[in-house]
Amino acid sequence: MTSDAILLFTVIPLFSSFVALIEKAIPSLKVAKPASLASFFLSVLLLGLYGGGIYEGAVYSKVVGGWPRGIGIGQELDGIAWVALALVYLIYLPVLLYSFSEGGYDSRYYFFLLLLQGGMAGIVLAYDVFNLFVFLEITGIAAYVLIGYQKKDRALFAGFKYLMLSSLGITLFLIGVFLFYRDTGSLTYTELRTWVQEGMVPSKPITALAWISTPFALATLLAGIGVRTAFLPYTWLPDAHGFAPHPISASLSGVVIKVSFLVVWKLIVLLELSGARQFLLWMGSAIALIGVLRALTQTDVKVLLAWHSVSQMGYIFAGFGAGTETATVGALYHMVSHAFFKALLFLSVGTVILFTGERSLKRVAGMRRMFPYLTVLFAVGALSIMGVPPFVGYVSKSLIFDGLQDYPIPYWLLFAASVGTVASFTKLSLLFRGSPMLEGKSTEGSVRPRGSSQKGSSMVESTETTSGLDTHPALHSRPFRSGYLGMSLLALFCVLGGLLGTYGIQFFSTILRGTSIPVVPATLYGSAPPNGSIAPAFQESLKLTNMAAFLWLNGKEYLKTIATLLLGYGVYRFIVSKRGKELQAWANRLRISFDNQLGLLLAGVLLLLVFLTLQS
Amino acid sequence: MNRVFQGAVLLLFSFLLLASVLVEKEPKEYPKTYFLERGTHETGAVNLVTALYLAYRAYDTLGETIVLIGAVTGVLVLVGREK
Amino acid sequence: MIALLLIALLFLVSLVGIILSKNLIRKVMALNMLNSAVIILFIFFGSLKGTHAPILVGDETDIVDPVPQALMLTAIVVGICVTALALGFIYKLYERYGTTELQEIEQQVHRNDQ
Amino acid sequence: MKKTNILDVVSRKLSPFILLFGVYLVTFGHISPGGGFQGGVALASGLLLILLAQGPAVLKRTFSLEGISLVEVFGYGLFLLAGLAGFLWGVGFLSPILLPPRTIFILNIVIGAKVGAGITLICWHLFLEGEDSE
Repeated sequence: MTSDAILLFTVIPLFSSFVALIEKAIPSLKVAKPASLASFFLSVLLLGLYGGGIYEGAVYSKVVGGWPRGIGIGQELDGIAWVALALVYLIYLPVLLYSFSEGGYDSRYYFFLLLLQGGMAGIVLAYDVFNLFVFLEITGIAAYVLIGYQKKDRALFAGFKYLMLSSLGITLFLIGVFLFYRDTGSLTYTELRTWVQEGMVPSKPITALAWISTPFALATLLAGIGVRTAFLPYTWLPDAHGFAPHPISASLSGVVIKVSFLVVWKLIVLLELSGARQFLLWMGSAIALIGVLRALTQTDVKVLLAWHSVSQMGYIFAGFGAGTETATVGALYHMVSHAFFKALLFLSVGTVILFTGERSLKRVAGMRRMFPYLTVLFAVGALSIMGVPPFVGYVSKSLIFDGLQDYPIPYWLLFAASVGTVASFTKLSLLFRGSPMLEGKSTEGSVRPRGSSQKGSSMVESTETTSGLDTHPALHSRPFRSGYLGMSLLALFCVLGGLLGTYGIQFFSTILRGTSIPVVPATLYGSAPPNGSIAPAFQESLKLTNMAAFLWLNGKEYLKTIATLLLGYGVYRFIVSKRGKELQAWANRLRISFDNQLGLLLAGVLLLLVFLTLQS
Repeated sequence: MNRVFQGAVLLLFSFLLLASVLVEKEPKEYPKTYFLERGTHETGAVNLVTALYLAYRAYDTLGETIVLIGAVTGVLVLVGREK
Repeated sequence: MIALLLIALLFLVSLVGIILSKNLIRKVMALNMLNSAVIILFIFFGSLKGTHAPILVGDETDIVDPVPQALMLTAIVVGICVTALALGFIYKLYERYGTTELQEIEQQVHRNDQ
Repeated sequence: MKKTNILDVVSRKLSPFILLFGVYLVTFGHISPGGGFQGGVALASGLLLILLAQGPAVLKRTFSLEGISLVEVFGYGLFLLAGLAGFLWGVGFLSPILLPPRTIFILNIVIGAKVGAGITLICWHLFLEGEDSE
């Protein structure tokens, strides 16, 4: 497969977004929805075409426009980029199907959704620092607008805070690009690699502070992307993902934060920044626990899920930070599994909110009789996030825990986070298993919405106002077929990802060995294209001798899972008790003001700078 | 307490930022020699900056037009009146 | 040397404006200033490398480095778009909360959550 | 704000020349200083001068809101097609297929029209928003 076509990954969604815009300009042409579907199928076809080569460890690199390497913009598709693109499209389809059935979205929504996909594809393929800046901005613009799309006041405020934090981060990224360009005159990653190797070790006795510029540039570069992947100030994520429209919070939590982390991953492996790895290890395990503790105190179901996104990302950072093979494969695997079950959870809980108009656990519970199929979908997602064996969460979490054995403190922090996850999901499951209640009053024997109801029912936009159950307009007058189809797809991925765990591990480990590290030193113009060279971190083949035994016959893992479940249930009992409620009320008063979040961003950059300087 | 934290972080960050940014480094030989020799020949543009952002780095400009149209539609969505 | 001082001043003012100012509009303006400061920095260091504009009219070869100027065109438009969106958000927040002061909006949001 | 006829006279006489200068910047972008972006912004400033000085009614007579958003949408489409054309010719995405000076010239005009339309639309919508809420 030639490397000319890798640009199509970005161009297909962008071209379909142009087609969607035509519908905005000429409303009579209903082309937006077919265009977004066509973009999915074309991209998956392209993904398949490249799949074979990627599996053998081939790396496809190309300069846009056919110019020499150091002059034009380089693009590159390697193993990690392929996995990221696959993840983007596996989550894009359910989100798209859900948006079709939720209704109330016009062609501009599909324009921004396609912009989001194109931007993410561009981020992953970029091999040029400034091009990465442009595509980070495209994904950003699409995300800010989509968060505030339904113009609900909390979503607007969350979108604004995310916009400000992310733009400040991206401007810092631009400062990093400046420092890099000033020293080397080039913008490609290969040049970045040689520059870092010279810059990090202050060889010649230069003036006191001159050596700070390279670590500072790296800190700002990583910070710019770090804001987008929520490891610097993670504080914007709960509001942004909690109050965004349901398909958007699924898409943001599922994919957007992961794709930007894959770029951080690629840069850290490319530049061998062991300091940044340590930072991620410690920041990751701390975030995992903080995320869960904050989630336990939430009553708004979607904000609770958003805090869990923060904590699950902590697992991924810790797994990658540890750097051992099983932890790294576990981190990549957890990225995929978290995308599946978090998107499923957001969509299933979102459907309940859509139909009942209620978001708080205090006002809605026991929906299992009203939404039987939804309860099954939610159960699959909840069991996966809790790491219960047959599901995908168990596979990736056990890999991460196995890789973290020789890091005791992060190990136990993550274990505590798992216990907290179990507790808070037992609490969240009250939404389905508790005694039926809607908006405060109990509703025995309520009307059951039919999944696929009669044709021609009015597509009523469900409003946030609360009204009696039976008179609730939106409740049972909406066909929701494609939404349920999308969610069932995600549930299927969760189950298959778990059962076929051994093949998944084998697949990801071969993919990771194909990561492109240009071992050949690059001159400015004629640098050799990075062939299928092997990442130094995975020189020898992965030594997971018998993966099946490790996964399914591993007594220690089962013991650990049972212990987590029991402890989790204990914590749940405490949370639901009277003292637990006082604690929740007190904890909810802890709020980080927006100015402090901006301060946290700069403090995060400084912390990253300290880790980077300690490394050399 | 908040202001003290923000002020301290701000001060330290600005100090490091200015220390690393405002260092007077001797300018090395940059790709401009390439553009000098072959810029006009390959793209036909005398104005090298236009040659750069429309031929050599046209992908950035494509990305930038997407940002612009995204922002315009975004402002339309957020602020525009429903017709 | 004076140029470096002025750029440093621009950086300081914009960073202080972003974090310490209370009004949302002032924060957005400060973010725009920070963006402009980085752009000016880029072009200033590009101009150290030559004297003439990068337009090859005569047989002039001592030209300024054209790459930063091409990059900064994109960065300027990105800055405009982000500011336009931020002002759109602020307009909607003003319409809903009646103020652009950050503290008041956060208090109203906190009260609504109870 | 009180409308003085100085404003009317100046804006009516000045804006055509600003538009002309913008067109010059766009079309001669690859020869003289200027180019798509600067030309587009000059075009936008010409239009906005009329919008602010005379009000949207006058501007609507010559440039309709829908027309400008059509220009922008198809400007974006044209740029994508220019890129795809390179790909279809087998030369690779966004690589020039015509003789050297032509591709830059066409791309310049597309960018100029698009940036001009884009910035006018942003300011026009923000202006209209103020107009309605008074």
